[in-house]
Amino acid sequence: MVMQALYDTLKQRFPLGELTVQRDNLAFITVEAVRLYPLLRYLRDHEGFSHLVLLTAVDWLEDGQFQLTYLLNNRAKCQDVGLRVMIPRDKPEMESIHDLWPAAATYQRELREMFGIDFPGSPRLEEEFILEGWHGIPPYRRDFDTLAYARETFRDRPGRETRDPAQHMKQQLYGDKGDV
Amino acid sequence: MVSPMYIIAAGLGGAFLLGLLPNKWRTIPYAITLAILGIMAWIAGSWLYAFAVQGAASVEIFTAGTQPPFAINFRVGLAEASLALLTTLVGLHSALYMKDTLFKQGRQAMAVLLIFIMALCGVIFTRDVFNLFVFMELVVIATAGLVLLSADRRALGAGIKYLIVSQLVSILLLVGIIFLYHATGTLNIDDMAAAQVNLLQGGAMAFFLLFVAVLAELKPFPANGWGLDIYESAHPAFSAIFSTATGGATIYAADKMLQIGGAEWLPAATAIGIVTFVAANIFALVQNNDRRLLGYSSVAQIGLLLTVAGQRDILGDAYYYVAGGILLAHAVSKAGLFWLSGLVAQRELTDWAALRSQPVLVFAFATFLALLVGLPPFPGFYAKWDLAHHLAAEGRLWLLGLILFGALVEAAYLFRWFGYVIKREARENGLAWQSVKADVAFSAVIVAWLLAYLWGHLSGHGNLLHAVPLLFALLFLPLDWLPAKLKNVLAISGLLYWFYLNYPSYDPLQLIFAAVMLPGGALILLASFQTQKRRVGFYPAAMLMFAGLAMLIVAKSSFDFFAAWELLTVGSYFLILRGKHSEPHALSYLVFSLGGAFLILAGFAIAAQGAPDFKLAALAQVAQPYAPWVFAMLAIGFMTKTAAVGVHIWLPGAHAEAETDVSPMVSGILLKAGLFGLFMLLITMGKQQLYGVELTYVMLWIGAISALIGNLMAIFQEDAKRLLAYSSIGQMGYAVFGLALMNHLGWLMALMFVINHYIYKSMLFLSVGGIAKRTGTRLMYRMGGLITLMPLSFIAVMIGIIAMSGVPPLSGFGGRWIFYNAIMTAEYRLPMVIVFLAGPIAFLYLFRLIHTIFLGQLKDEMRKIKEAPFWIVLPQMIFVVALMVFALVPGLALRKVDLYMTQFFAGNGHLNWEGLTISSDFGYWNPVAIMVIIGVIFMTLFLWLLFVNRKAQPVKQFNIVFSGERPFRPETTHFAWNFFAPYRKALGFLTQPLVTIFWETVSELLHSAADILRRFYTGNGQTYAIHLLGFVIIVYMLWMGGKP
Amino acid sequence: MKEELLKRIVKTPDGQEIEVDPLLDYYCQEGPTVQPPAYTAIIEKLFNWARSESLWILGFGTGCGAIEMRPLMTPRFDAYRYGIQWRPTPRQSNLFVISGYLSTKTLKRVIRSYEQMQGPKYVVGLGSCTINGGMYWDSYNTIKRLDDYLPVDVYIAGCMPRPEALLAGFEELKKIIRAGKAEGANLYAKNFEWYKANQKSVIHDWDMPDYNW
Amino acid sequence: MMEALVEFNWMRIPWALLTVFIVFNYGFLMTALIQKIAARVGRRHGIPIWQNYIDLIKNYALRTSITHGVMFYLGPVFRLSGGVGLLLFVPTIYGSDMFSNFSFAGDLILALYFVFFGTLGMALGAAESGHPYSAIGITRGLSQMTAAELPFALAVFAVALQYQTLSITDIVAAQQGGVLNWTLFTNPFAVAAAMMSFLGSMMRPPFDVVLAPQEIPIGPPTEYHSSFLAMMQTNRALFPIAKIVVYMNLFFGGAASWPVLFLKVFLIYMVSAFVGVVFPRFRVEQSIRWFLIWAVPLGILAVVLV
Amino acid sequence: MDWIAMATGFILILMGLYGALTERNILRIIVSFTVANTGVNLVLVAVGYMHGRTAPILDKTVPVAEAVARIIDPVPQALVLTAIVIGLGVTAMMLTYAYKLYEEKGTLDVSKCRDLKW
Repeated sequence: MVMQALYDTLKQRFPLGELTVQRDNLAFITVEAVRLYPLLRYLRDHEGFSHLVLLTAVDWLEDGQFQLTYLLNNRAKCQDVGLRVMIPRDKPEMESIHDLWPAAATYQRELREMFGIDFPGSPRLEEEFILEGWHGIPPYRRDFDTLAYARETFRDRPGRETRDPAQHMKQQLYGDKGDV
Repeated sequence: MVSPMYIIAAGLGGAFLLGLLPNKWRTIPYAITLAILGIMAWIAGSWLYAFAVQGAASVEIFTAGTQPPFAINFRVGLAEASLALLTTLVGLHSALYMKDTLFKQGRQAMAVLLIFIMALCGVIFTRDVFNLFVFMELVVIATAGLVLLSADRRALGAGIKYLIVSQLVSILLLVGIIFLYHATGTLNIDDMAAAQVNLLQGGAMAFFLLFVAVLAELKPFPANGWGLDIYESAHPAFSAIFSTATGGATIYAADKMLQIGGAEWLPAATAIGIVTFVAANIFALVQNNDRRLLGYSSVAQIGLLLTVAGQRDILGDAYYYVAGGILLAHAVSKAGLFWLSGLVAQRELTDWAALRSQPVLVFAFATFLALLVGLPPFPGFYAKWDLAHHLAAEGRLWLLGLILFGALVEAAYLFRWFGYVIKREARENGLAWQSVKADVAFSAVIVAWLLAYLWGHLSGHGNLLHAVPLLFALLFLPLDWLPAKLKNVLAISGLLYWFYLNYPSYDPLQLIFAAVMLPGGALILLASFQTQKRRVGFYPAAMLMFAGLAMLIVAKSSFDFFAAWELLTVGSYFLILRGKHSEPHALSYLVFSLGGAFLILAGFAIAAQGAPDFKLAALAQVAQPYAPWVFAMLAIGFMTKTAAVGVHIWLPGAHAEAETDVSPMVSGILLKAGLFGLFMLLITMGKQQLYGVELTYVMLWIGAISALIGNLMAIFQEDAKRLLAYSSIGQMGYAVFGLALMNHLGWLMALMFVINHYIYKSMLFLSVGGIAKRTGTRLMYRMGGLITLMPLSFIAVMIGIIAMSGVPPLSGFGGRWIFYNAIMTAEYRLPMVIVFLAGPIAFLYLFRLIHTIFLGQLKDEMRKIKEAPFWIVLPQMIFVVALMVFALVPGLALRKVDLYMTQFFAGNGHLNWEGLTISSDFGYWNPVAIMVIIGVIFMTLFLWLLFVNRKAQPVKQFNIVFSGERPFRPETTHFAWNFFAPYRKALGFLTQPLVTIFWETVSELLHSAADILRRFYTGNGQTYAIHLLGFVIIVYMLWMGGKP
Repeated sequence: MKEELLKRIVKTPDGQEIEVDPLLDYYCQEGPTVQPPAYTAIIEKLFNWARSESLWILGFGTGCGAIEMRPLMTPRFDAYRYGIQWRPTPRQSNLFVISGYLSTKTLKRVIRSYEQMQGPKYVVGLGSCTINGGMYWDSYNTIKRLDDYLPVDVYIAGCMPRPEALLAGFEELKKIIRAGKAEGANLYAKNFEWYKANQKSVIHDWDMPDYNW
Repeated sequence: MMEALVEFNWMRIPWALLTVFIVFNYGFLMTALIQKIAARVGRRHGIPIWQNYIDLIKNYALRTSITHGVMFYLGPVFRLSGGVGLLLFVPTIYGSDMFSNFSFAGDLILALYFVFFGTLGMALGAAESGHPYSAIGITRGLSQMTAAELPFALAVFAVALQYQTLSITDIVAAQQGGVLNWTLFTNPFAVAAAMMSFLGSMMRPPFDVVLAPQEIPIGPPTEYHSSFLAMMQTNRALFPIAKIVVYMNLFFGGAASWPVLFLKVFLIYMVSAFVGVVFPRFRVEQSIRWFLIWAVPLGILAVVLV
Repeated sequence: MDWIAMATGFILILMGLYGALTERNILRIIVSFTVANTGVNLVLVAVGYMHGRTAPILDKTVPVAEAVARIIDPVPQALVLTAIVIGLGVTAMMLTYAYKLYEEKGTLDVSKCRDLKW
């Protein structure tokens, strides 16, 4: 109910998308990309969501979209609200929020490296973050085939067997009686 | 012999003659003017010759052929003739100088000039008060006329202010004269003096009016705004006359007035004089305009003369010597400076940097400043010496203190100005060169040196210009055109020869100091071979310093000692000033040194108690109430030179900013002068108590705290030379501490520090200087990894720091060993805590020095630099050898002096030098054995390690383990900046610059006070008139209060 | 190439312009050489015994196995009694325990640290990940076979092996050393090109000299 | 010079070597023993008692080594010369001409200042490696030393004043004739101050921020390895004992025979071991303050009361 | 009578001084000083005056022999003459200055000549 109230308050000021209430104190709101920045600022300055918990992305390959999730936390009221923004996959670019939370720059560097999402203006965006000397498509994109990449980059040791873990454990624990 | 009356007559006649000439003529009137002035000067000169050389008695000239009181009489004696000669000569030179202006203004101006000079001579000669009034009014009118010669239109305003005030003065004068006449029935000065005006009905009041009016003409503080305006705006040649001739004549008039007033009025003159002297000097601190500054200085000097005039009761025969010395020094220097100011196009003090384009002018400027400040060998020096002695003998200590304080302030602003000349950027066309003007100015230089000789001749202390070392130093002035290398050879041979010559006459103590100062200096001078070109100004300054040192060591009397002290101070000031950014530091060095020197002067003066020739040995017999004070003053003076804590703030800048080969001289050698002084002091005076506090005990604390603070400050420096400079403070602290222990071994330790500190500090300053030369920086964090590029410098530094840290087997250990033995018998134990703490702190800065420069990471831009120049490295290598030898056989240097010093401590506590072992009452020490044992162990292990690692792979600077990473750049890998950050956290509070803040506050207060108080000169003529009235009233209240 | 490793022109204090090539000027260029054993067999035997009884492990935890090393210092396992101790700097260590999965990024640091150790030096691969990639067999960023990149003396299998397994592995290593067969450093020197080729095939931004002394 | 050579008792050299040999072995065993004791406090088994020898052989057995330059060699050489020199400049066994070694070369002051020889040399050598951690370690070490040396210097001064001599032999002689004659009892303040200083000079907790393996991988010797390290290891066995011998001679009555020496050295060493296992590490400025606040006043008291 | 002259003289001096110190106009200042000078001269004469004596002119009425007893002191009168001459010179000089200042600055206000100060 609390989150609904927050949603209603916000709704009066900003055009918002759908609300998903996860828990009493955790909800996700979908917003358009252009609304995000003022909404974040409002939440930070007026609603007490002073802490950026995380900024992450999901690759909706089939929809041709990246979903960015900005998770904010209100320490005083112990509430979290996540803002979801969908951006097109073919033009992965988003407004930087490093001036609202300096820490956001680090998340943005990571997203840029792992998903290839650009945040123009964010500091040190061009620098390598986790990967060193990575060429090719960003590894967290779902169209990147990590298995193929591993096969062609690293040599397998001959003799490796692969078992289905569930079957294997059954076999280990119950032996032949496993089927009973 | 032509009657002196003809001086007056020639002036008057000449002026009339000029009036008759056609208006358009220029050359002939000018020629006539010069001729008349020449005749006047010649007459005055011939009389002076008669009085001074032939010993003629002074002559009385009676106008109208009758005796006073029925006629006016003139008197011409030695003083009058000299003043007249001064006046006329200044007039003549100024006329030459003003040729252009006089040509433009025509014959009237020349006539006024003649009248002016004539009137001044009249003021000097006349013995009649009313006649004095007449001549003074003539002076006023002529002054007002001549002020108009200036190209500066503001002079008009100055002139009208002057006239307004003069009117007031003349009213006072006339009323005073008539009542004095009424009281005494005569106008003749001598008769009035005989009549004792103070005793007569209304006489005192009448005299007061007359006296105060004459004084007002002297521009006393505060009634002197008008005079300053004239100085600022008038033609410099006129200002030269106005300052010197008018000043001289008027002070002489005041002197005559004092003869009337008698002894009762001397304190008034003294008070007015000293207030003027101090106040004018303080006000001058904040002046930026050169001529106004000279004006303030003139006012101050006349104030000083008035003070001296107030001391005629105690000066006795020396009165004319002292007053004359000060007056002539003032006159010649001020005339010279005003004349020089005409050569400088702009009026800011900094614009005088233009003088640099002509080194001769710089020499002239330096001469004038030295003359004005009263540095040896100029007359002011002798005069100040005598004056101080008389004042001290009569117990006028407050006065002495104020005079010295004023003189210090004066020296501060004058030498700040000199710093501008040497260091500031010269503007384009800053020099309005005219050879005739320069010639005139230079004639003053010649006169200055002649006077220096004359006053030396008359002094009764021996003529400083007969001292061979000083002459040798001065010899480098004319030789300055020679190439530097040649001069260097000459300088080195001079030092060595002088040492060789005097070697037999030194006692062992002197020998150690002499060896450090003379051959030691020669050794450092080897580094000077490295300079190319001519190096103008270096050698006179350096040799002046060495001359002072050479004379200091052998000085027998307090005068010789003090003269040598001043010489070495001045020489080293010029040396230090040569550094690139040393201007403020050289100034603070000079101010502190002169302050210290003045304390020494005062100390000697009090100690002498009027004795004309005071032997240093006689310090031992100074009577009781004075002895501790003398001790304190001398000790503080000497400790200013050793940069003891409290008066140390000049040292870091001065030593760090000096040139590469100058830093070792001023650090390795010059500091020892202070120690020598302390030795001399302690040998003669021993322990003294002041208010129950043992002064050597205070020194003990000062030494210990200096050692701590110096070392502590050193570890936080980023600048290598500053680090070494602070380290010198610490090392000198040790030496002072050793001396203050007042036992045999303490003194021996101080001597050990003298030798050690000379060797390693010179060596370190040279290597750091060489490195700074190659790397273009003195900031240590910008260096690093130079060991392979500059191996010889590295060896020197390494040996130097091992020695300095006191680790066996090098010579620093000897110092520590003696230190421990010395404190075993010390009476006081608490100061040791501080010294014990200071000792290990030295490790910190020494390690920092060698690490951040030579070890660690080599920087990009330093990859190709070469070893320091040969001539800088050579003395370092010699020092390394010397250090080794001294470490092995300290007895070479110390044995004799150890024996020599037994006489001061009843044979207690000396060392036993038998065999190779040196033993004291408490312990023993065998330097050779230590060296051999350590050497053997060291070499064995080293060879073993070399053998084991014979296949070791040499790697480069980034081949270090870096937690799996690699270094980014050498700059970020070199750990050097803020090296001892944790130490700052722990003990940084001890390095609060309290002393610096204190002295800065003092200086700031003086400057602010001057800046606020000078607003009192509003520039309004009527305000000035009110100042004058106020002055009259204040003097009246103070001296006439209660009397009719 | 990283910017700080590019050649650059700098101005010396006396105004010359010189070129600085950081890789050449700041790093030693020599490669590793095969180091022969001591002259006499008996001394070599003594040395091998000493080496085996004094295993100094580089304190460098690469993966989750690092956590298995800590118990070795505790009273329960007390590895010190076997002459095993941890050193914080590769210069003084002679045993490198690759404790678990090794990402290519860490591999670079591991190679550097390994090369900075002084021979003879030993490598122990800890856990399945070092053997064949383990659960990271399909990771784009984790190597599969450690011995492609470094000469490994002993593998300790498991995910994760317990401290006892480590101790057993060390005992195994000691045997190998005493037998004089732990010549990983020489192997590395001998097959230097092969190792380098392998290393460079996975480390795309090679920003160091070929051999890090 | 020549007479000195002739007079010199050449037998001193083998005796000196013997002293070094004995102390070296004792040092190796004792440090191992103390590590073992510390391990037992933590209920561990601890290292084998001969582990130090193995490590030493291992370090010499390393086949490769690198060098950063001449000073890199000199570091360990200075360090070990400092240790050996200190040992030889101090009379080891009281009353024994054999084991008074080279103490004829100088007195207490020589020993006092020779302690710094190794420190300074090591600092130079370590700094040559160009490793910032080395330099940081050295700055910490030197900073801490300035404060730690102060109470010791005061204590030495007090003791020298007490016995009116700077000769170590004489000081030991004055303490003979019963335990109560030891400086420990005749001048307890001095001994207390000196022992506090001793803690600071032993590189053990709480004063081991110099090495601080977690943040500046073991500080000065970061780059040292193989035979360089072996030499420093040797010094780590010799030097503390040499230093303790000085303490023993000054404060604990000296030793008239080797067993007594072994015992006293062990006990004195244990003081720092005891403190070390109990306390965590001080930062540099904390340890400086600690010495100035706790140890220095004791030293001053000692100096004033003597 | 002489005290009246003396008092008048001093009053004139004070008036003159007051004027000189309070007036702004240079011409008025000059006039004030002239007044003060007159006062001074009056004082001079008054000091020299003695009761019942005649002017110090040696003619038939005052024979030389009796002169000392009959005439007043001639010196102050001589002084006054000189003082007047000098006063004239100074006044002339001041007027010249006033003229030049007016030329230069276009004003006679003395408080405007303050470009030199401090």
